[in-house]
Parts: sequence; structure tokens; C-alpha cells
Amino acid sequence: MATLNRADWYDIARDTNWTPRYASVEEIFPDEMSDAFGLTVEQWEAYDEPFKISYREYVAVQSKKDADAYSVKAALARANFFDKAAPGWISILKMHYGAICLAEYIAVLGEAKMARFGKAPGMRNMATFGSLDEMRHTQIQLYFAHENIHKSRQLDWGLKTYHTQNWAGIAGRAMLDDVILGRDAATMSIMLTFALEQGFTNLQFLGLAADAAKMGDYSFSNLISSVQTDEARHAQIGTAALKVLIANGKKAQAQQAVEIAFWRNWRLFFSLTGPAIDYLTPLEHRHQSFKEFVHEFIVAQFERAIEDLGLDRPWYWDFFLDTTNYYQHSGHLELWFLRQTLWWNPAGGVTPAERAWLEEKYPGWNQRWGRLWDVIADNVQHGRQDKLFPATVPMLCNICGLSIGGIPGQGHHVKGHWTDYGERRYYFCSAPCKWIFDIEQQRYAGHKSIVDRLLAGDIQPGTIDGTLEYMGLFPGERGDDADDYAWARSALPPMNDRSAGHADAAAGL
Amino acid sequence: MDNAPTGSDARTGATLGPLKTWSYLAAQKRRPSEYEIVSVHTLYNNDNAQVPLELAAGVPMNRWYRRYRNESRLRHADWNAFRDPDARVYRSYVAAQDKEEIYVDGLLDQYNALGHDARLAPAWAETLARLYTPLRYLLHAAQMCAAYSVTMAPSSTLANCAVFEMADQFRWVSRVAYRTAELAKAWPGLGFRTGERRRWEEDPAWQPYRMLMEKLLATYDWGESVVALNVVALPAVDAGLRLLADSALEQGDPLTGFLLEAQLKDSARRNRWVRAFMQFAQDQDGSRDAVAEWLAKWQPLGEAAAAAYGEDLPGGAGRAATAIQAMRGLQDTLAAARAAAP
Amino acid sequence: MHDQVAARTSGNDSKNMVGPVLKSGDIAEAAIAAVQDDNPAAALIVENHEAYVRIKAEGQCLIRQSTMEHHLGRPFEMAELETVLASFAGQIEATPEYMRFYFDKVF
Amino acid sequence: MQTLPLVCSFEDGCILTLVPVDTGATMDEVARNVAEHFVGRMLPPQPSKVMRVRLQGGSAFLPRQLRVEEAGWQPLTTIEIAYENAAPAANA
Repeated sequence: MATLNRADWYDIARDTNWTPRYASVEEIFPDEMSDAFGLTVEQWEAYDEPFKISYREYVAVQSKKDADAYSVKAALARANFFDKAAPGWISILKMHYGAICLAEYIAVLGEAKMARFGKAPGMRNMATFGSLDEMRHTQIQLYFAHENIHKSRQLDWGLKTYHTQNWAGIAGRAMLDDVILGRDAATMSIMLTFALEQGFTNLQFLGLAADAAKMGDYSFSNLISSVQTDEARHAQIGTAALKVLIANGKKAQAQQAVEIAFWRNWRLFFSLTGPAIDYLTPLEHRHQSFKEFVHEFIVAQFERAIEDLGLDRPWYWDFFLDTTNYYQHSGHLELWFLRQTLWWNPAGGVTPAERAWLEEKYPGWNQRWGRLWDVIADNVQHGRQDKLFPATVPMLCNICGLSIGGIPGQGHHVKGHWTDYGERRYYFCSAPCKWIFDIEQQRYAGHKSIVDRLLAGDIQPGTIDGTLEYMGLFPGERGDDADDYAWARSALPPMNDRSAGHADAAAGL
Repeated sequence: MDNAPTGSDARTGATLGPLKTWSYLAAQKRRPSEYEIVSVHTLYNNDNAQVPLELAAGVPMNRWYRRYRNESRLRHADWNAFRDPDARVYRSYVAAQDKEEIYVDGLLDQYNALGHDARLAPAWAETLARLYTPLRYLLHAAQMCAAYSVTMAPSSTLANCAVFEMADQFRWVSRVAYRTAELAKAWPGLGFRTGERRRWEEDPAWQPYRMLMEKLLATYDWGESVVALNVVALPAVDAGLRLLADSALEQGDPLTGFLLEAQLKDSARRNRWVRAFMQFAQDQDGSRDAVAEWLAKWQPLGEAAAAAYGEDLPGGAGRAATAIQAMRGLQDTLAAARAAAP
Repeated sequence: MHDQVAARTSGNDSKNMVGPVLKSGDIAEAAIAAVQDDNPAAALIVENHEAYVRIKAEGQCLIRQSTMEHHLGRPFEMAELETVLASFAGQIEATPEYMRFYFDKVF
Repeated sequence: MQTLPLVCSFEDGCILTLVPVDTGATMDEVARNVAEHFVGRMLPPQPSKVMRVRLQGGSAFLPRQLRVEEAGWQPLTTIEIAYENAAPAANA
């Protein structure tokens, strides 16, 4: 073995700041790219990354991880899991790859931006690994998605989503560009590595891994939990940055950065991971409810981390906790109605047994969402196909890009929020999204949601087909009910005309 | 905005069926490699040239991308068509570099067992303190420049090459740091570990390299940055390292010589994609003119740097001219546009 | 819901529980054993989530390299723990000799 | 007559929907127009009740015969369609 321990030389490898002479510090580290907080290079030199690893360890550990993930996949390739799994689970895989693969790639660039413009050498070095990690996540997930691409055109969205004007692609870009590439290195270290990677990625990558293991989808379970081991390391970039910022009197600004990023991430993750865990995963393979995962990873783990670093809980925390009871349910209902605009097939997920589970996990579910699904099931049973699709568009938020949901059965629980700025009204799903816009209106002004584009006549023809094509969705890739509406047959007591009505409905849809 | 082919039959109303690969790659009519499946078209922020990020057009980063990437004089009709000749992907990179690092560990163990450092000539040990261990600053500057190429690259296939380059530079920052600690133990009092920054900032042998790297760090035009770094600056650094390796072998320091050779192996891989990239990137006259201008501006800085450093090495004065000649040859090869079709 | 596979506690799941979330497998099993050895005084909870196990220790959770080697019966470098460390509660200190999870502020 | 896009909440629903309405429409017509997107799709019909229109945050219903162009609304004004508990009127 080599004679020196890492600790004997590690500090030398991060003692790489010098005083430039042929260009100024401001030219090499412009504030807009480096540090909106305005700390000096010397102040940043107190930065001490807690999760230390050397290049030598990195390539050894990472090649082990890859050998493991790819060999599990190879060993299971002949099991044809994709052909046998429940349709709802296949939909989760399609949703996951389409939403995640290229988002990872923006993080490649983001980490590299910290590797270039971070004023602390320790941040630059850890972000160098972070950039490599995110390339791993892009590539390994694309590779796994591609394995089954000959079986479904929808898997093409693994590479396609973010290149389209699909509403989900727009929403994903808006969040990623706001918290990653649209920020300086210091702010990004908080927004990307602390808020996103220490908080929310756990929901999708460990929550779904737990369900996948119960499903017997060991290839996917192993893949995404392996991805999360990289996140656990490089997410620590932000912890060390927060310590420097707070020590230098920047708590209020850091607090605001955490609050912006946390809320933006919550808005995307509830819509992605929530329906996957509470509706699309086959009932017998569900490990915990989405709310339980949120409480395990966000409330118990992340909230405590916020406090430990000397920050406060975000100002909207009580509201956030309340939304863990309903965002995913109204979001799922809306996604199901908008299924033609998706690259996956949402499962209803509301058979009597599933409703019993939902009622147990979310007391009052039947009285709230169950009654709405009754209406839908009745329409399926009676072949009222036109009622199974929306005849207009949902209002979309100009910050998060998502529809605006509340609790049904409580009068007008759902509320709109808006700001009139410049020539127009900007619309928001919630007080936190409005707050984000109002902090820096010129940063977001001019943004057009799909709804804004329809109103402005940007989408031609403004028909349903025209809009779907504008969003990049062509026949053969548009989503439909994952189970061919079978759930609706079991959702209501048997009726005399049930079989005939349903056969028509199924054939027509 | 979406320049991916979504299927030529899309607008006829026909139902799209599954393909054998991504629709983006299906057009190329041959089975894509693993490299292509996981590397091509994974960057989306170059789809919309006017508003690269999904934020107001005027936010600083949208202006930055427009000004420094999209309006760079280095242009190509389809940056996504670039391919790394080594077809390197993440998993092959970490696997290959793990093997290389095992080799380096072996070198260190072997020479440690021989009491290598203690047996160096004192004068050579001083030379290492002056001209080897301050190298980590130079390599870290290169790591930062490569990181900039990653953030600004107009396609993923190019950004990926830059990611590996950034990681390679960090690899050698780490190994130089490791050697610094070892040499500090064997040769206390020569300023190993404590003196590198001062030497990097003040020793005349380093100043032209430092000027080169600091000016590069302040160069934000993406095309100029990638060309000056890879065609001029890093080959100039390598020329110095080659001279250092020659001196080391002559001066009874095989370990430094072999470490530098291992380091230059990474450079050889970089030179392969740089050469392919420069051929690819100069398909347009405008790009060729820009490259010629940039080379004229940066090459004198590179040559001055390699010369100042090389001539200061023991025995370097006699070799530096030849080494710089070789460096020019390499730079010309790297910079060459594809030969025009007859 | 997860199973609690091991516990050394009065049943309190306090606000000061720290520790790793590990991908299930041999290394996680060794880590569960190592945590019990290396934190003799701490209240411990181990939750089995099938794909992952969550280890929680009150106040501090230490895992030593030598204890891991003992339970794995083979050489083990602490960096290898990263191959299964998917998440964690608390702050982290990672050295070649041990990994430690802790809170600065204890409630 | 022009079309004005409104953001609409329907009683007991859980989503805000964009509904274009004619500026010449009465509030009763607006309510029926909005109901199209909720009632029978995700909410059960309540034919015995009268649907009324109010602004989000407003306490009073707007007059049933008031026309959109008289209401002073701008695009993306947010309205709520709620059931009036009174017995059904003739034109419900």
C-alpha cells in the first residue's frame, strides 16, 4: 500500500487558491457566476467539505458501483421483467426516465459551474466529482431505459422530454434552470446540492427503490439506490457552503435561497413521485405512502438538518406539511385527465382495495377524492367517453408550471394567486410560488406556460391535436389509462348494463 | 426548438411505433453504440438559441450563454454530430482510470520500498520543490478551465470530453499533492508543502505559465477558451512536463519520470478528441478564421511559457528548443481543419 | 410499513437520532452489527425498508473501519461504505478510520 | 362580443380551470359554462340547486343577469361558481 493516508496530503490538494496578477480576482470570479453573496476568496477558504474522498478512492468506489449495477441488470435481463410487470409499474419506469435522465445532465453542467466558479478549492474539487457523478446518472439511466425501447415508443421520452414543449418538460426546465444553471456557484450549492439533493431526490430514488424491491424489480431498485449513493456524497457541497455563509453574516440570504429551492422542488416532486407511490405502484408492493416517505426523508431528516445548520424552517412550513395530505391526490386526478399529454399511461389506482389503502393512509380520502373517482367510473361504465377527457385546460402556475390543486368537497379550498406585472397577470398555484415570483419579478417575467401560449395564439392549430403535437406527442406515444379502465369495472357495484357499456368505452378509448 | 426528429410520419396522422433506438438516433441508419445511446443529445440548453434557459430572456445567465456561446465565432451547423473518437463513457472512464491509479499506487509502493526519495541528490530535490510540486496550481487552473468548457459546451458529446479532462486534471493535482507530502517528509526544509504558492506566484520559471492560465481563466468566449486551452495551453504544459520527465530520469529520479509519463497518457487521450473536435469544428470558414486568430493570439504565450520553464530545468536549455519544436508540430496537428474534399 | 429489526431503546424516537441509510446487502448487515459495537451507550433503532435499512442512533452514530472488517471477515476500506450509503440523517465526518454522523445542536 | 379567459373554481372541485367566456354572457351563462368542465366529469350533478358566480375572495354573489362586460374583469380574473342554497329558480 501507498505509505501516506489521505489525511496526510488531502489539504495540499485543496490549497490551490493563489493571488492572480495577470487578471483580476473579479475577472476570474465574477459575482454573477461565482457568488451573489459577495464573500471574498479568503472568506471562502474556511470551506471544509465534510465528506472527503480522493480521486483514487473515487474511481475505485465508482467502478465498483457501476460493476454492481450493470451486472445486476445483465443477470436479470433474461427475466423479462418489463414484459411481466403490472402496467402501472411500467408507467412509473417511463415517467421516471423521461423526467429524470436529462435533468441529471443539467446537474453535470451545474456541478461543473461550481468546479469553475466556486471560490473555495474544496468546493471546486468536490463539484468535479459531482459533475462526474451526474454524468453517471444521465448515462446509466439512459442505458437502462434504452434496453426496452423496442417495446414502447413512450420510452423514447427518456431522451426526448426536455427537448420538447411538453408542459412537463417546460416545468422541469423552469425548475432546473432556476435552481441550477440560472444561479451563481454559491447560490447553486445551496439550491442544488442542499435543497434538491439532500432533500427531495431521496423521495424518488429511495422511496421508489423500496417499492421496486417489493415489486421484484431488482434491476431498477439497485440502479436508483446506487445513484442515490453518489448524491449522498456530493450533496454535502451545500452543507459546507451554508456554514461559511452563516459564519459571514449571510443567514437571511441563505435562508431565502433554501426556501426558494425547497418549494420549487416540492412542487415538482409531489407531482412525480406522489402519484407513482400512492397510485401507480401495485397495491401489494407498496412499502409506505408518499406522505410517509416525505415525513421520513423531509420532515424527520431534512428539517432537522436545516435546524442543525442554524437556519430556520421555511416560512411556509406549516402550509407545506398540510399539502402533504392532498397535493399528490389532486395532482394524480389531474394527470389522469391529462393522460394524453403524458408519455406514460397513468393507472387509476382506485379499485376498492386501493381505496381502502388510501383511506387508511389518508383518512377522509373516500369522502374527498373517492367521490370524484365515482363520477369518473360511472362515466367509464356508461361509455360517456367525452366526459373522460377535459374540454379545456387547467390553469398552470407561472413559476412551477403545474396545475393548481386543493382538497375537493370543501367548497372552494383551491385558491388562485397572482401578480400583475408589466402588461399582464402572472398566475400562481400557491402563496410560496407567488412569493418566489415577487422576490425577483424580472427574473421570471415573460415566461409563458402552455396556457399562456394557447391564449397568445402561439399554438396553431389551437385544437387538441394541434396542442398535443406542439407538445411533441404524436399518436402512439400519448398516454392512456394503464389498465384499460379495468379499475372502473370494480369501482362501483355491478350494474346490468356494465359489461356492454364498458366494452364500448374500452374499445373507443 | 425541438430539433429531434420525432418520426417522419408524425404529421400524417399515422401511429408511431416503437423503434430500435432513440428516435434521435434512428435516422442514422446504423445500430448505435453504447457510447451514442448514452452520450448524444443529452444537453437541451442549446435548443433555443435566443433564450437558452427557461427564465426571462434578460437574466444574466441567458445573456451569458447568448454572448459567450451562441455568438462565439466558433460555429457549426450541428454540434450534436460531434463524436469522441475514444467513445468514452462514464463507466469505461472510471474503470480505466481505476486501473491506471492502481498502476500509480504500484509505482509509489515500489519506489518507497527502495527508499527512493531519501536517495535523491539534494540539488534535484530542490529542483522538485521549485519546478515540480508547484505544478498543482497550474493543473488546478486547467481543471477550472475544463470545468468552464463543460458548462458552456454546445453539445453533450463535447461537454463529456471536457468532464473527463476536468477529472484528469484533478487526478494529477491529487497525485502532485501526494508527492508533495512525501517529499516534505524526506526533505524537510526545502519548502515542500509550504513554499509552492510563493513559487507559483513569484518564481520566474512559472510566471509565463501563470500568465497563460490566468488570462485563460478570464477568457469567457466559449470557442476561444476551448481552443486556447486544448490546442495551445495544455500542449505547452505537456512540453514542460516532458522536459521535466527527461531531467528527472537523468537526475536519478525515475519515480517522477514515470509519474509524468502516466500523466501524459491522459494528455494523449485528450489530444485525440481535441484533434477530432478541431477538424469537426472548422467546417465553416468563419470558424477557421476565428481559430487562426485565436492561435495567433495564444501561441506566443504558450511558447514563452514552455520555454521559460523548460530552459530553467537542469539540462533543459539544450533540449527546450527541440521540445518546443515538437510542441508546435503537435499544435499544428491538433489545430488542423479537415482536408477539403477534392 | 417498515419492520423494526433491531432496537436498543426505551421506544423513544427522539429528534436527535442520526445515522446512515444503507442499500441492503452484506455491507449494510455488517454496518448494523458494527454500529451496535461502536456505539455501546447509544439508543439504537434499525428499520428495514427492504431496499434500504435506516440505522438511527441517539446523538452520534460511529462506524469504525476495524469493526466493519471484523464483521465482514475481510479487509474493508471506509470509502467502500459509500457504495451503499444512500442517504443519512445528521452531519457526516468521513475519514479512512471511521465514519461518524452527528448533530451540532442537540435538543 | 369578445372572449375573456377566466380562471374558475367550482364548488367542491379541487382544480382551477381556464374557461373562456363570451363578454356578452350573463353570470348564469358563465356558471353553466364553467359547470361543463366539472359537473358530470368529476363532480356529481346537483340539479336542484342554483349555481351562482362570485369573485375569489368576494363574499357576495354577482347578480345573475349581470353581463361579463359589465363586471370590469380583466383576463385571468378568478371566479368561484358556488351553489346557492335557496330553492331552484326557473332559469336554473
